[in-house]
Amino acid sequence: MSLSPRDLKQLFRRLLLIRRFEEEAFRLAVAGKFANYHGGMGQEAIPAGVCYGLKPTDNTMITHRGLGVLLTRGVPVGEIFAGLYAKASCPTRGRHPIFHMAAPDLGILAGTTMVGSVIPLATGAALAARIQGTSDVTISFFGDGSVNRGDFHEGINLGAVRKLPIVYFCENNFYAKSMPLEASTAGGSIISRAQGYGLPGEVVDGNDVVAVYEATQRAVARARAGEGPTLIECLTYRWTPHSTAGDREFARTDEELEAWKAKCPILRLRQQLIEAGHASAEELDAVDVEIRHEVAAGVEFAEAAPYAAPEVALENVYL
Amino acid sequence: MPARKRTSLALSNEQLLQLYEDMSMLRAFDEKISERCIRGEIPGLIHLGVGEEAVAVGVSAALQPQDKMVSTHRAHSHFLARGADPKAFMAELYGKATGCCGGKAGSMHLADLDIGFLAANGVVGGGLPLAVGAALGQRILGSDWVTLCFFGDGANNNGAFHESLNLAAVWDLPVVFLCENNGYGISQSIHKQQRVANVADRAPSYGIPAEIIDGNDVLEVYETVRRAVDKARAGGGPTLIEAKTYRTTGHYVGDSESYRSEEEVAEWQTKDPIVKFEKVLRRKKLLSKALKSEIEERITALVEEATDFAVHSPALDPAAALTHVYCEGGV
Amino acid sequence: MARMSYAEALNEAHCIAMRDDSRVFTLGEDIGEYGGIYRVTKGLQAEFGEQRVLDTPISEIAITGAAVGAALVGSRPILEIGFVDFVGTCWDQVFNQAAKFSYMTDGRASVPLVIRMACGAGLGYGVHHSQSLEAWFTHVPGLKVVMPATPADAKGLMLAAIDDPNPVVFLEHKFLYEVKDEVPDGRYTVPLGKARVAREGGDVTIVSWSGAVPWALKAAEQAAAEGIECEVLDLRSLVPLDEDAIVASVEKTGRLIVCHEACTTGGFGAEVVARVVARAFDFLDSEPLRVAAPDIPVPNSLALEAVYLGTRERLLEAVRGIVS
Amino acid sequence: MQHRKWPWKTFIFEVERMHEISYQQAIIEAMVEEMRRDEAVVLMGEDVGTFGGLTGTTVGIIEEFGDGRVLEMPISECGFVGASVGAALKGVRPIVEMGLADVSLVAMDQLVNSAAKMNYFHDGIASVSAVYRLWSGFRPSGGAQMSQSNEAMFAHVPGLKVVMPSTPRDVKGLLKAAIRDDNPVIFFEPKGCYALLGEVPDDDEVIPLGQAEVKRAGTDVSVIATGIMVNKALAVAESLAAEGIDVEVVDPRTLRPLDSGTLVASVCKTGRAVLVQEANLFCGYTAEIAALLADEAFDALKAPIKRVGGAETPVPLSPRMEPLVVPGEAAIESAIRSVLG
Repeated sequence: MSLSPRDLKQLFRRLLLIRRFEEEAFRLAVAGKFANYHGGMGQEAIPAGVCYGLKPTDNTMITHRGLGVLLTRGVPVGEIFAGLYAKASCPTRGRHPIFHMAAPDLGILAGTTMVGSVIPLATGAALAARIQGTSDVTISFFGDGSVNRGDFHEGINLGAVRKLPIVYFCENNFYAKSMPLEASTAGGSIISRAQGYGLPGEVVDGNDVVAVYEATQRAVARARAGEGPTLIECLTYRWTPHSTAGDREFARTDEELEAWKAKCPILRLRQQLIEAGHASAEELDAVDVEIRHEVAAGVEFAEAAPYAAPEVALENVYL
Repeated sequence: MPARKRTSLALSNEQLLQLYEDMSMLRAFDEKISERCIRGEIPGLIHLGVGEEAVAVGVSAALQPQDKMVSTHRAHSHFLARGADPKAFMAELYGKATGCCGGKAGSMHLADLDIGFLAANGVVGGGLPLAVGAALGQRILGSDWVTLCFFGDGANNNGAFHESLNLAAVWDLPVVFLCENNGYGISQSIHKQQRVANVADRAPSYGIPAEIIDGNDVLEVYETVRRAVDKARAGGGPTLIEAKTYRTTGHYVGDSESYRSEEEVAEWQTKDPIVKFEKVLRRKKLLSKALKSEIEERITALVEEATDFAVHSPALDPAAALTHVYCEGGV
Repeated sequence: MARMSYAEALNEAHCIAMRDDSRVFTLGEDIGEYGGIYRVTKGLQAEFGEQRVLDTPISEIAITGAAVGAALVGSRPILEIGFVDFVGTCWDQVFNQAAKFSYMTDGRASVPLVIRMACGAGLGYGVHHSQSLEAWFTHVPGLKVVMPATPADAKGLMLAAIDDPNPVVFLEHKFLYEVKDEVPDGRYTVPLGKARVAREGGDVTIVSWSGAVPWALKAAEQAAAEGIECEVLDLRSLVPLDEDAIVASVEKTGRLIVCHEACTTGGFGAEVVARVVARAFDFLDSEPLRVAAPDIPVPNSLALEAVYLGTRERLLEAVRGIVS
Repeated sequence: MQHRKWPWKTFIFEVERMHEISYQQAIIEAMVEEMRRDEAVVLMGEDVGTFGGLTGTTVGIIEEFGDGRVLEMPISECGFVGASVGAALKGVRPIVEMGLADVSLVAMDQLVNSAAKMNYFHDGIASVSAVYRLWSGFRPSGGAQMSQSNEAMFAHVPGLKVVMPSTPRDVKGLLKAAIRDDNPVIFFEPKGCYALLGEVPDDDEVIPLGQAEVKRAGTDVSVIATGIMVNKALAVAESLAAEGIDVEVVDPRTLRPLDSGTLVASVCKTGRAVLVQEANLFCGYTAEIAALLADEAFDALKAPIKRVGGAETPVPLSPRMEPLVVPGEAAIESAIRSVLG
């Protein structure tokens, strides 16, 4: 389970891919290239760390801020940009937001936008694994904004009472749009709610990709062994506003943002790799150059891609 | 029997006897209703509270006239214990115009705003958000009532439970959540519906203090609820109280009860709240045989009078069905 | 009179109501300092404080039920649920609780509550932020449904809705929030159940509401250039429905087109057509038409969303067709 | 299922072997047969195990298929409807017993924003093959929160199919079709129909969705009715036949997708239409049928389209109020007479 130098370099590459993608997506959204973008910059360690080591048959269900999961599980960056541009050459063909995309062969389940409604859906995928007797595990991603929804309560209780093979992953970035955690979440702690369902819970530094990876592997092993779900709360912070649709930043302070930027997951892993002698600065910079080209190529692909023909809107309402 | 003002925690002998009489009255009504329901005189789906009388009476004794109460589909005992007019109550079950809701509501939608009984509910968990709203209304309107919210163990896995406790706690609202844990949601025992043993185990998730009490001990119910209500009125925020109790009759009149054993029912019948409290009163030399039979006569008369009133109330004018869909007033 | 946007007119209505009556308060997600998704509650928290302008957690069941409970005990809440698409999460509290208290207590209890939601497509917000679901609410006895199309009506109808002792579903079209127009000063109310003739005409009656009213007016202008005079009716409120105004207009023109943004099948347009056919059958010179969205979820990309919103273009064709 | 004993050889013509059962038994037969036929089919809901479900419609199923395929759920409709959609995405074919149609609205978001739109999201790759069974409509003294028929709301949602069978044969055939359909189907079982008896074929009859049926042919007026109202319309048709009024009764059976062709053809033949539903009229499902007929059969109409439905009120408890709130045969008869002029 422990990570070799090769694994750490692979993780570094994936963190960087997500970061450069997020930077570019945010820039394009602010430039008005597409309607609205919920940036995940600063939270890269979670998609990278959680999905590293998952089998393709394991399922993930994401929310509006989880494009990093799509990238790290193998969806080409060009297709994701095409999705943001709502172009034809991507799995959603411009019919619905790219974070709703589905790729059964990659284990990517289409979710819903309703904050928290994804949790019963993911629980259902885990229920299917139990019914069909497979050893697949499901990861349900959601934010701190959804922990007060009825769906959170009912979904996790159902997973717990039937000991389903699922890991409930809360990305706690302390703000649901404008609501700070303590103003919305009674008891002041998300993880303390795990005991209400009889589940083990763990708080993890969401900016330490190795810690995220190890916590996930423990929970996935528990789930695969039939011991039921785990609730993992990752403490992290988003560096960009809630979304680019004119959300004014007032609740969050610059000092708070700078403090979290100092804990950047990429800089942290970079130092670890260099200090342990697994890689040189030049080598890592070369990876960065490679990644930038890959992302730029993705944007070009999306810019050039055609819009879907209008009739596409009428297709597949029913099968 | 209007709700009386309670000051000190300790109860006078007269108040203790009143608790006993109230519980006996609730039992008598439920038995009469069951009989008339089986005879087909009372229409609809009826959920009785036989065995859970101590919770209703203990709670009502701890409330003040201005306080509010929200109930569930098993509302008869809460409604009567809170001080509803028995005649209007029975007439409502009979679907008569003289019913407290004009014959339109029936067993699961009883309501009487004059005694602060806001609503029963046909939807599991449907009442929890309403109670939070009533407590919120108290703060907005600057008054001093506390809201008492009944719910069953079946509701504690429902989204409404989670959202309501979270909201009440994060806003520090004057509401007391009273769970009547009778161990079953229709046929499924609580252990098949959740992994934690007690409803109260979930209170820490919301930073709400919780207590587990014997729902069949009317004094324990009264004292615990009284403390929680006084704390809420003083701005101390919500409390969750889990009263372990048991319904010794079916989920509804006509329930096959195939989901539980006779032994289990018999065992709980030995913990009958009325019999238990009778022993307490006997030890205190408060309840002589004569007084007991006097109480029983009074209750029988009350039940008969209420039932006769309902039976002989004039038939309902069907046209009333088309009234009050909307309130008058407004532009 | 003052020139202001639809959102500002709604904001002003809130201020007037909350200043006049201490029982009025508002709650919703991100409505405090953030001012609400469309800034309708901007500045209210600064003036009325956190106890009357409440930011809530994301728990639609609890906040809707709380609004109903608060209304039951005598306060007058205005609840903002960001998008009508979210109402499914708290549908029981609207459908089974709020709408039925007056009836179930035989008039002894009332729920003076306004539930505000943004509806409508056109901004590329996709499947879960662009729907129009008024036909759900209009089917529920006990609810009133209001959908203003202009800033002046928005203010007047909001003040009327707040005064109303019944639960009122107040649907605001996203595209209209920035529309500016003249709005009378001070307190005034527009009565619920009174339609507005937005444009006189003798050849064709176009019934519409909310975001579809501008489409109808534009189509009427284009048709006028071709010698066809359309009468455009803005219903303003769907329940209570100003049936007499519709029938009177159809009796004059003999032709009816109902235009709405929501999907055609099961849309509110069906009820309008059904009532006109029942009451004004003999006046109809040709079959009544419904011009509305195809039966699809709202696609995300603006290019495809144009198919969902194709009603705009097809309306003029329908007018030409019904006249020939 | 006992077979009929024919006194003489049956080689003369192929006899459709039939047996008489109730609407409710037909539902049980459909579910059991489909669970035997396809491993992927499971049954989910509250109390669906040994208790046999709210209405006794799942009695005996867990005994045959075990708790691996009969899944008892806690009282959390959002939770298990969402879970049924998630499981369906992975190939499970859940039959979800929602119980009361009124209470199923607690899960409205999962039904409308998850189940209905997953096909659209997945663009044909994955589908939600789930059936949501709702016990709907009036029952004596059901009261305001247990007697509603809310098919109109679901019929407005692209991506959902909506079915409301009126006879034992239809409910079995249509439930089998719904279980085999790859789309989410909202399956209304009117309480009033549960006790109806009727002939049901022994063989594996599947009635395709989207097909209306003319229950009684006629020439003077077309009565289009749904659910329990079909029975009442047929009774009125019989009584009017004596007066020489020839009433055609058409049952859409599937509300979405609607078989508008059959309906329009009938009204074009008779020129008169009466539409009957159990729910309250305003914005009810018959408004959609009326608007459709006004558009596509306008020239054939000899009289305004008349609609019959429930009163614009919540359903009151008291039995005495029923005649005013619940549409009955008298209302259908007067509607027929009014369109006949």
